[in-house]
Amino acid sequence: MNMQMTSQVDSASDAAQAGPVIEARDLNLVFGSGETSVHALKDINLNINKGEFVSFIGPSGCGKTTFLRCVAALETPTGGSLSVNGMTPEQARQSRAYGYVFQAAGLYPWRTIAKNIKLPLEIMGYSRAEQDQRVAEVLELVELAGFGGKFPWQLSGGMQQRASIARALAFDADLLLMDEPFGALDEIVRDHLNEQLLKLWARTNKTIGFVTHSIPEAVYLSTKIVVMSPRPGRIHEVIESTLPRERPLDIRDTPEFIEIAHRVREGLRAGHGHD
Amino acid sequence: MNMQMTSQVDSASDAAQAGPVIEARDLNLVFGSGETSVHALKDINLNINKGEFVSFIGPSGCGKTTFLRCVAALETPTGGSLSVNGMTPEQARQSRAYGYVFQAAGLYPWRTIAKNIKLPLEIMGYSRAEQDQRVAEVLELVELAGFGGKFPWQLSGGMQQRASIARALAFDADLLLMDEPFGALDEIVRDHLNEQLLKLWARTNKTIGFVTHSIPEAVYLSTKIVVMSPRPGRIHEVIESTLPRERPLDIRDTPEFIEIAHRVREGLRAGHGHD
Amino acid sequence: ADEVKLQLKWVTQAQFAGYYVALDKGFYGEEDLDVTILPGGPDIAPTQVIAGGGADVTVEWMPAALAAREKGLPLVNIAQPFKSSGMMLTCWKDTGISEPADLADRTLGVWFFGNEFPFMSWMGKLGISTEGKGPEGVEVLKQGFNVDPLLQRQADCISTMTYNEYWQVIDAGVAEDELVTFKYEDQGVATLEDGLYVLEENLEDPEFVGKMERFVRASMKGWKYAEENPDEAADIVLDNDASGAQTEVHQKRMMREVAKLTSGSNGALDAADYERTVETLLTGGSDPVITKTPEGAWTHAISDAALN
Amino acid sequence: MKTVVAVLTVVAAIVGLWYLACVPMNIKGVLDAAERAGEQVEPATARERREASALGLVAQNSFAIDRVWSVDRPRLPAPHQVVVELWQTTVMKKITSKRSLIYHAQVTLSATLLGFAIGTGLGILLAVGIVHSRVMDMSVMPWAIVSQTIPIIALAPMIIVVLYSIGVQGLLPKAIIAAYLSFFPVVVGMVKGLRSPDHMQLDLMKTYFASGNQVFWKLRLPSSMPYLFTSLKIGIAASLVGAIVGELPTGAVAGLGARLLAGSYYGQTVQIWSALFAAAILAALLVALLGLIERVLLGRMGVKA
Amino acid sequence: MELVFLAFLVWCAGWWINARLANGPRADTRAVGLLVPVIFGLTILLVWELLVRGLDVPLVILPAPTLIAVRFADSLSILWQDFAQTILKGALGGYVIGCSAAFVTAILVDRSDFLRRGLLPVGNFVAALPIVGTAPILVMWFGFDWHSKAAVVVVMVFFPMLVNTVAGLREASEMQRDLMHTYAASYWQSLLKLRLPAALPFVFNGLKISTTLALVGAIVAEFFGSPTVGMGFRISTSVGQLALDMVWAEIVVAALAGSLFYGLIAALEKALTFWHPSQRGA
Ligand SMILES: Nc1ncnc2c1ncn2[C@@H]1O[C@H](COP(=O)(O)OP(=O)(O)OP(=O)(O)O)[C@@H](O)[C@H]1O
Ligand SMILES: Nc1ncnc2c1ncn2[C@@H]1O[C@H](COP(=O)(O)OP(=O)(O)OP(=O)(O)O)[C@@H](O)[C@H]1O
Ligand SMILES: Cc1ncc(C[n+]2csc(CCO)c2C)c(N)n1
Ligand SMILES: [Mg+2]
Ligand SMILES: [Mg+2]
Repeated sequence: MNMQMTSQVDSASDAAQAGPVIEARDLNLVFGSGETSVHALKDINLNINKGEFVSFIGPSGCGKTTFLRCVAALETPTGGSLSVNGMTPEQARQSRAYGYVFQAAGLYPWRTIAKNIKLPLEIMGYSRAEQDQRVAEVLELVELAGFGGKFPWQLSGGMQQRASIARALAFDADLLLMDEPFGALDEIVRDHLNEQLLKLWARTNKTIGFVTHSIPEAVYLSTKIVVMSPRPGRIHEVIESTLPRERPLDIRDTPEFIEIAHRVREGLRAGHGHD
Repeated sequence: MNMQMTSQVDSASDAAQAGPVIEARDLNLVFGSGETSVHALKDINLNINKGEFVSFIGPSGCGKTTFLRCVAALETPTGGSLSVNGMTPEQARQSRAYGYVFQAAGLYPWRTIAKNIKLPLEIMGYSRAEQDQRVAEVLELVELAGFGGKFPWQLSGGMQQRASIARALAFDADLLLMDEPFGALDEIVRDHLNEQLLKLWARTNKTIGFVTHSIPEAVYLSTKIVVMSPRPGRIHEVIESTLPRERPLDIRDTPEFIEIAHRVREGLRAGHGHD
Repeated sequence: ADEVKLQLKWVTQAQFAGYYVALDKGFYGEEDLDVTILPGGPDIAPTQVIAGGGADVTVEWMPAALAAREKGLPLVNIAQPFKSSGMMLTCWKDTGISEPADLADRTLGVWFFGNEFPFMSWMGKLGISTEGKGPEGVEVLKQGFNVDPLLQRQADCISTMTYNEYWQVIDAGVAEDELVTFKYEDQGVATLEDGLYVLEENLEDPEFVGKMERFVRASMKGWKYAEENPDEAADIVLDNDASGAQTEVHQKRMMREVAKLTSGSNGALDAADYERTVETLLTGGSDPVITKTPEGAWTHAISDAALN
Repeated sequence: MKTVVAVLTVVAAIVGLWYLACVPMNIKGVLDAAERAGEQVEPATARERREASALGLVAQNSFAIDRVWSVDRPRLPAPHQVVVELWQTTVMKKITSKRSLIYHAQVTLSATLLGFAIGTGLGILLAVGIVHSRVMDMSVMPWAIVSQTIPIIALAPMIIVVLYSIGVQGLLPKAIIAAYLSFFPVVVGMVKGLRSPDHMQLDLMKTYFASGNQVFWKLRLPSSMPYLFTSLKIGIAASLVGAIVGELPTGAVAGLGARLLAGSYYGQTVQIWSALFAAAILAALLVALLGLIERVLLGRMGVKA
Repeated sequence: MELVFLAFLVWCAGWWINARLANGPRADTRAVGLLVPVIFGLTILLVWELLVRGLDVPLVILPAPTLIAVRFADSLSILWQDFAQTILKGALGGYVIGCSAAFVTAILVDRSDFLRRGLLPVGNFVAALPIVGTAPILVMWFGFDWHSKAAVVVVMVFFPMLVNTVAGLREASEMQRDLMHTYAASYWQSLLKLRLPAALPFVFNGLKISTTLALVGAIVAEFFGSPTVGMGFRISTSVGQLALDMVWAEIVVAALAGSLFYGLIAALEKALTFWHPSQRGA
């Protein structure tokens, strides 16, 4: 995907050349105060470099979502430092440096698929012609060409989720933040979307932050797996994947894959008790 | 679990000795008519014997739920024959021959856990004393002893799901139908519940029909895996598990497990395109 | 005791003092009657109540009663405690109105709900159309419950009763010489007000007739007592007012004004007054209130028996 | 707490605006009175003032401004006048006095509550019928909507007369009008509530082979409670309006409606306003009471409010 | 007495036909959906007619439907004038002013959490002011013509509309708002593209409630003073003249106009919120 970038995004990606895309130093975030306060993120140190695919995995409440939201400037850390493309997260947000994909597709039911994808483009002030062109391109990319005129509720869950990814891709952010994007889908559709996401990532060389609950999914997709543990939310372990970048689906039956999955599972188990 | 049975259920289980618990012959079900009709089940032939743990897996819309609902007499087949414990499904329903567990826990928020479990007992007219005794027993069984007085929303998702299983166990049906009971839970909680479900099955010798989207879950739990394919909904393949009945969690890293999982995945892929 | 239900035309006030006095002083009890007085109010049509059997006898104005009779509800006047009419039109003097002819091209407030008939007849007689403003017509407003339209100068004139609304205008701080009034009596278009009416069919029942004889006798005793003791009568009215809205000053003044209207009557309907009322209503311009001379709309049988 | 501060601020703002509004609203009356008292006003006659704009009059006669808040029969009474009247007709009067607003409120309240009980009962019955019978659903529901487009106040006198004619008098006629206004929100809310259990919950009951009665008592009714309370709150306010409306054609003898009417009849604006506020306060109290019952009941049922 | 018995028979027959239709195979078609309430309405009319005749109910208490129909047909021009005065001027005028004012206020209020907290309880309080008290005051302020009726309607519809719109503007989910935030969308962009569309179902709820309120408000306000035209005027005057057939003819007009008005808004809702689950289900 080789679309033209707005000048803002240009400067953002220049900055990325200089250092890591995401850099967290002693990041802390405490919700509330007093008795009922929740230490959602504690002393997080993490670098994510350009072109990496980083998965966050961990039990419910360990702060995966919170970390991603900090990066997106939807949450303000209470301590430490966090930079995105060398800027503060807030600056990065205002320069529209990232696309964010939520767990549920969250398409607007009153807009068609095409109009949903156009939404960020309208807001960012792209011209009509460019809007149409980009919509066509990303619909192609997520294999939804021909469905632009449908309403979200006329599509299956998997197709909706692909549309929501297309929406995040439509403007050229180099960073893609995805919070359990496939959580609501069944395994087979999920496999397929995983495959497509990998291809997309290979083609566009985007940096991706990806939250998931599924060990196979994390292992299959990532170059780096961040295993987190709850109460307080910490990074338990960072596992670098030894798998090649080229990954057919049945790589999942290889011993290497199983070995990494095993390590992730062990990490998860060590990090928490159940419930 | 060795509870006393009502006379109705007694006769039902007598019948079970004679033949398979569930027996489907050329079962067909078409929803609607004309242009918009959906062939949800086509020529299903299947025997499930007493004490088996049968998983149904397949892409969305392949008729897994529909089949389970036919067994439960919540749906009426349009062709072929189906018997449950040697009776028609409707008779089986009226003799309360099975417990049904839905995807979401579906506990009533205005009843405590104990009262939720009592619900079927009240409806079936058990005595107060017996109700209390059974509630205590099944709470123990699903490791929720002590939580009877809590309201559902005071419990975690996993605990809620266990309570809903307890509810289906409270009256002594020999057949348990479960439609994606763990679909909404995260992987680690799910692992744990899978383990417990297996133990429970081993102890009570119930027959279980289980719908899932997860290949590892199906392989880990089942003695028999029914792979289905959609449009029209058919049985693509029935895979008998060679795993022993005793299954620790890390059986999932054994080559035998992986081999079966691979076969299931292949079956799924062969059976359908995506979406 | 025999039960009698009396439906009033309006809320509890000195306008109906005679009945409350008769009740309070035990005049009804002396006649072995158990009388229930049902106050009226806006949107309560006494004719409709009596038609529905909710009351045995009702206080009503004759135009409304005759109109109802023509509509097929045979009401009969059995007594007429009010001799003269208290209706008038009250206008701001500074609008330049000084005689009826000046009313043309003005905005006038009128009571409806069956009380519009005298006004319509009067306008008919004057040859003034009520269809809208113009050299030959007036704009008519359906006046609400109070005298605000005049005070707020939304209307040049409004309908008032000598005993009630007129004094409310005065109480609002307006001086009498700021106003011009036209009494219907003076304009020769007076119609009979506040008579007692019953259903014709009931008069065939001797027992009912007997009851009514006693009722009229006691009521008139009440009226005459009220005329002689206006302050006491007003106090009795105040005691019976459940809304607690009436004031002593206003009711005492009202009682004195009402006494002026009732003093001329011993309770029997004066046939001449009746003829004049019918005459007025029949000649009411293009759209008269009644179209033919009514038959049997009154009887002396009861008042004669009661009062002699 | 935050809410209290916010509400107080808004109320303060409204009261401020209200005081301001009194100036143009009442200036003409004040000037008329001043003229009658022989003072020099500009323009000099009521006739001329009638055409003048209120703000212009204020500018020309600034000496009279402070009188607009103490007019006897104001077009718009000042807030403190209403408060004083409320105080004097509630706290300062014996409850049994006919001049006590509490006495009148209690008269209205009894009709309101009776009507509310009838309306709610009827509404629930209708809703149960509608949910259980397709015929009821298809034939009654559209007419229930139409019934609300009929101006009940127009019908009220006739209803009262018809009831009179069959010998029903006293509280009941008013209550019936109150019931007419309150049944509709209850029907709508209750139908929604009884239909709120999803397919899964109904199917669960089927797998238990539960009878229709059991489904109703154990599933539909409990699920409908939150909906019921929402509509009860609307219903009781409607019921109060109905009771007040019903008081007009029943001879307007007592009750807040009678107070409103009498106030209007005698041009006692302050009395109208205080009766009006008494009615709104009564409504607020009733709604708050229902809210309390809801919290306790649903809390005991375990449903988070 | 036979007529009363006949009325009972008609009732049973009507119910039986409807039961057949509603539980029959075509129950879900549009035609049956319309037919069943119509049959129900006709049954009621017939029963009414038969009872009134059978029991000799006086005309001045309750006229028979046929009489009302005759009166209706004979008085079309008066009914039309009244309709124009009360509905077209009073009700519609007040409805448009009240609803749009409430809508704009809601958008302003929504910007400030503080205002919303403060205004809504006060709004609910004001909405509880009974119309019989406000109407005379507004007639005093705004005169006898339709302006005061419109003012009554404004007062009646303002708060239901405000409360609904404010609730609707909060309807957009946290996630949808966050999405707008990640786009660094401006206030107006997120209002126009997210919160207003999401609020539409609530807005329409308010609009629908307001239709009946507007009608009833305009008619009732005329009881407290009016020119000599208008539905409320005609109703109260006709009661006084015992012309009950005219009263009912006006009520028929009110019911027709109300149902039409409601139906219009409901149709508009269907067209604009077709995407909402409540509309899709139907
Ligand atoms: N706005 C908030 N206010 C207070 N506490 C919060 C808030 N958001 C999250 N938390 C708490 O912070 C902790 C981390 O939450 P977070 O949503 O990041 O977890 P997660 O890892 O995404 O979990 P899940 O897998 O369930 O999505 C949790 O304990 C949560 O309850
Ligand atoms: N009540 C119904 N009316 C019409 N079609 C139906 C109905 N229920 C199910 N279907 C259709 O029947 C087919 C099978 O549905 P079913 O729910 O059994 O699938 P499933 O395998 O359980 O899918 P999922 O994994 O999504 O739960 C689907 O195409 C579905 O759309
Ligand atoms: C709506 C309404 N209708 C009629 C009258 C007239 N009215 C009937 S009896 C009576 C005597 C009271 O002083 C009066 C004036 C009114 N005032 N308000
Ligand atoms: Mg999360
Ligand atoms: Mg399913």
